[in-house]
Amino acid sequence: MSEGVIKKFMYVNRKPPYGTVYALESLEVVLIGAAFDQDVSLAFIGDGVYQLTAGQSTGGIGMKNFSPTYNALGDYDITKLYVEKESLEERGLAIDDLMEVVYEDEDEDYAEKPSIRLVSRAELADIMAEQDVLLNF
Amino acid sequence: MSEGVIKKFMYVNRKPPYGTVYALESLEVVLIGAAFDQDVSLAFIGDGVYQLTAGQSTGGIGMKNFSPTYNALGDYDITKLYVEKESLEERGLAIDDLMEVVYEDEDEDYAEKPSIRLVSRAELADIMAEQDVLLNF
Amino acid sequence: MLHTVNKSPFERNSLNTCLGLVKPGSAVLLIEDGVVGAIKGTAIEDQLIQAMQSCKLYVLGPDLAARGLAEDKLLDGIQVVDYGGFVDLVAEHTSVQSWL
Amino acid sequence: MLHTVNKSPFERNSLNTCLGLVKPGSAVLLIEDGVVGAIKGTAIEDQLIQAMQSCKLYVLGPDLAARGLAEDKLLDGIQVVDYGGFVDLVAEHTSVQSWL
Amino acid sequence: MKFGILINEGPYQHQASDSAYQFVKAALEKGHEIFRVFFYHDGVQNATRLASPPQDDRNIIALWSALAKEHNLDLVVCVAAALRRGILDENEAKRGGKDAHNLADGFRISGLGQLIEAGIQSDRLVVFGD
Amino acid sequence: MKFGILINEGPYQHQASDSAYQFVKAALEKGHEIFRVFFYHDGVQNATRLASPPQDDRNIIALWSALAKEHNLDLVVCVAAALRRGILDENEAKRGGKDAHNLADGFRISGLGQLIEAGIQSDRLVVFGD
Repeated sequence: MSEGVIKKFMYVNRKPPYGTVYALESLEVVLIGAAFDQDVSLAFIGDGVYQLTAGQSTGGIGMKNFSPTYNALGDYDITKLYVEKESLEERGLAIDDLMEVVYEDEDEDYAEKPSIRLVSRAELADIMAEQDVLLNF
Repeated sequence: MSEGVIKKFMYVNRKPPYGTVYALESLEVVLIGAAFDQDVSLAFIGDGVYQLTAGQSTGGIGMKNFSPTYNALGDYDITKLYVEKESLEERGLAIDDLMEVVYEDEDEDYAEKPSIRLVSRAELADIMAEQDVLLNF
Repeated sequence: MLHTVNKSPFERNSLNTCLGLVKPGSAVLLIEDGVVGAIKGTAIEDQLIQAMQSCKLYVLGPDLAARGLAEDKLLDGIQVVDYGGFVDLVAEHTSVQSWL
Repeated sequence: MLHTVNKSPFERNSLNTCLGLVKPGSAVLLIEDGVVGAIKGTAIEDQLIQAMQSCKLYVLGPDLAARGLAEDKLLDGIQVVDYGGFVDLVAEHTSVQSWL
Repeated sequence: MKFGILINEGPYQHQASDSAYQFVKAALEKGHEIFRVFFYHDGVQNATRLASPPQDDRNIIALWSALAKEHNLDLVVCVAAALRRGILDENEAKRGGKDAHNLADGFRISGLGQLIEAGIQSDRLVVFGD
Repeated sequence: MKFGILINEGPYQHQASDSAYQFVKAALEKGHEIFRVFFYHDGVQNATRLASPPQDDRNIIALWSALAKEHNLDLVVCVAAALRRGILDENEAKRGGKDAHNLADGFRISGLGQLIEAGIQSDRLVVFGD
């Protein structure tokens, strides 16, 4: 179907979870898209960083907590979750406030490695500029 | 239907026209609400001030220009359109950039008077605090 | 008067606009995505501390929990309410302004 | 790279986030409610003048006209395009980032 | 106390309808009366009976229908907003020459006057939206 | 050049669908190809045939249907988003045991893979939303 073409896909996440559906439906595309063998990464910018906070508990608002799904991404070879450092800081958050998201590195005897990569705004700008397809939700 | 109760209704407008439907549908409620003989006012705060700009021309975006409707509000005894001064200034606008919206004052031999009242943030806060029902779109 | 704010103060100016128009003695309740403003150490912390000198600040607990923000992270002085508390706040104040 | 921004910079931080992440030589196109940022004398004027030192700034004319903002009010250096010009901008740049 | 509720957004896309539902449930539990829930703008999308959310997700529309039945709630959908967006009862479908209708149980379609009336008759009006 | 288009918002509430329509029309006039228009999130609401906007307003859904017919456009509605929000074709209505369907002419319901494919096959993907 993809005829051997490999493009760089980036999913740009900028909204908190639950207040709107974008975070959940973004994750649904990411999972489906995994079957296409493209070079996939996720960016969490601005309020998008709240999608990765640890300890989400949605019983009180009557919604499903979909945050465990981020940890399943590694099984689909989606291992690049870029989180903008400045966005965390502005929000009073640190990397420790986020979930641990890991993947098993096939090339290194399935060693567990972190999927979340803390990057500066300048680094993220460079990564973004390299993308072919940017999906914004 | 209203059994003689007169409440202060304020329609709070904070979004530019056309980018979203809120401005148009807010106007629809205001017009319907006019039949209920309540004490009605409209507030234009933040980007809501763009709803009143003069010279709106929507041919290029394929939408209906509904801005002339504001001038019909006077016929429905809706004569209080509060525009926050600070919001205009922040946006590089002055009162001259807005439409002229007028009404005929029955008590003064139908003299034409301006409906738009430029108020400071502090004055608007006072007016808001007096309202019974605030409708936000 | 009760003001509700349901937008993140980092992405939208709803809370800022609200705080510019609240009268002393009013209450502000953060709900939905608005709750993210309620924690310590954010870029808007000073603005909230200032606001609390004349108004009461509340945050909806269930929305806070959903976004993984523990109550021990809250800025001092902000009170947590549940939906029942939201209802009580509406009942206690004579009018409600929702800063959507 | 082409960046589009469709939100008012006075109510949302989309444009601000965009300008923090654009690389020199990129283009930024303001559309829909985003066009209101393009005029002279606003609170974000300096930020745009600064941005134009390394990027090109465009605004969608039909959206500007709809909001009653005449082209003579535009900040110097911002270019007006129509939908055809929007299409050309997309074609000229190798990727598009929509700051929704 | 008597509450009126206004919902401006559709289900799922925004939390507005969920928040309103939780608020109304809590208000009823505290013995308050809900004068009316009015659905405006995309809020009218809360009234389609054709939605089938995933099994593991909440069904917002069914929740409203059930709450309305249990507490005899008046759920009113704005007719102008509904026609614009394709929410129809049998009657409106017939009038508009449409071959199907989709209004869910427990909702009724009516005019914007019902919203103003809710503002007048209720002790408080609470707005949920985006 | 080949363009893919993604629309994340419903008609009327946001300008997204209008902007996308104007963009697609301009692209076709310039001789570009539209690989696919994909409707996701509330964007699926652009595909109901039950909408009847006021006479003096544009009918966004009819505009898309007409453009699709004229230029043989592939208008694809995400099945998961559509089921969640009550947009159904005859087939999905049957499968879900629903008594009506509402998909407009010229649209088809399919999976999210169609969006990824549009990203791969198109030279550019342009997103319209809120």
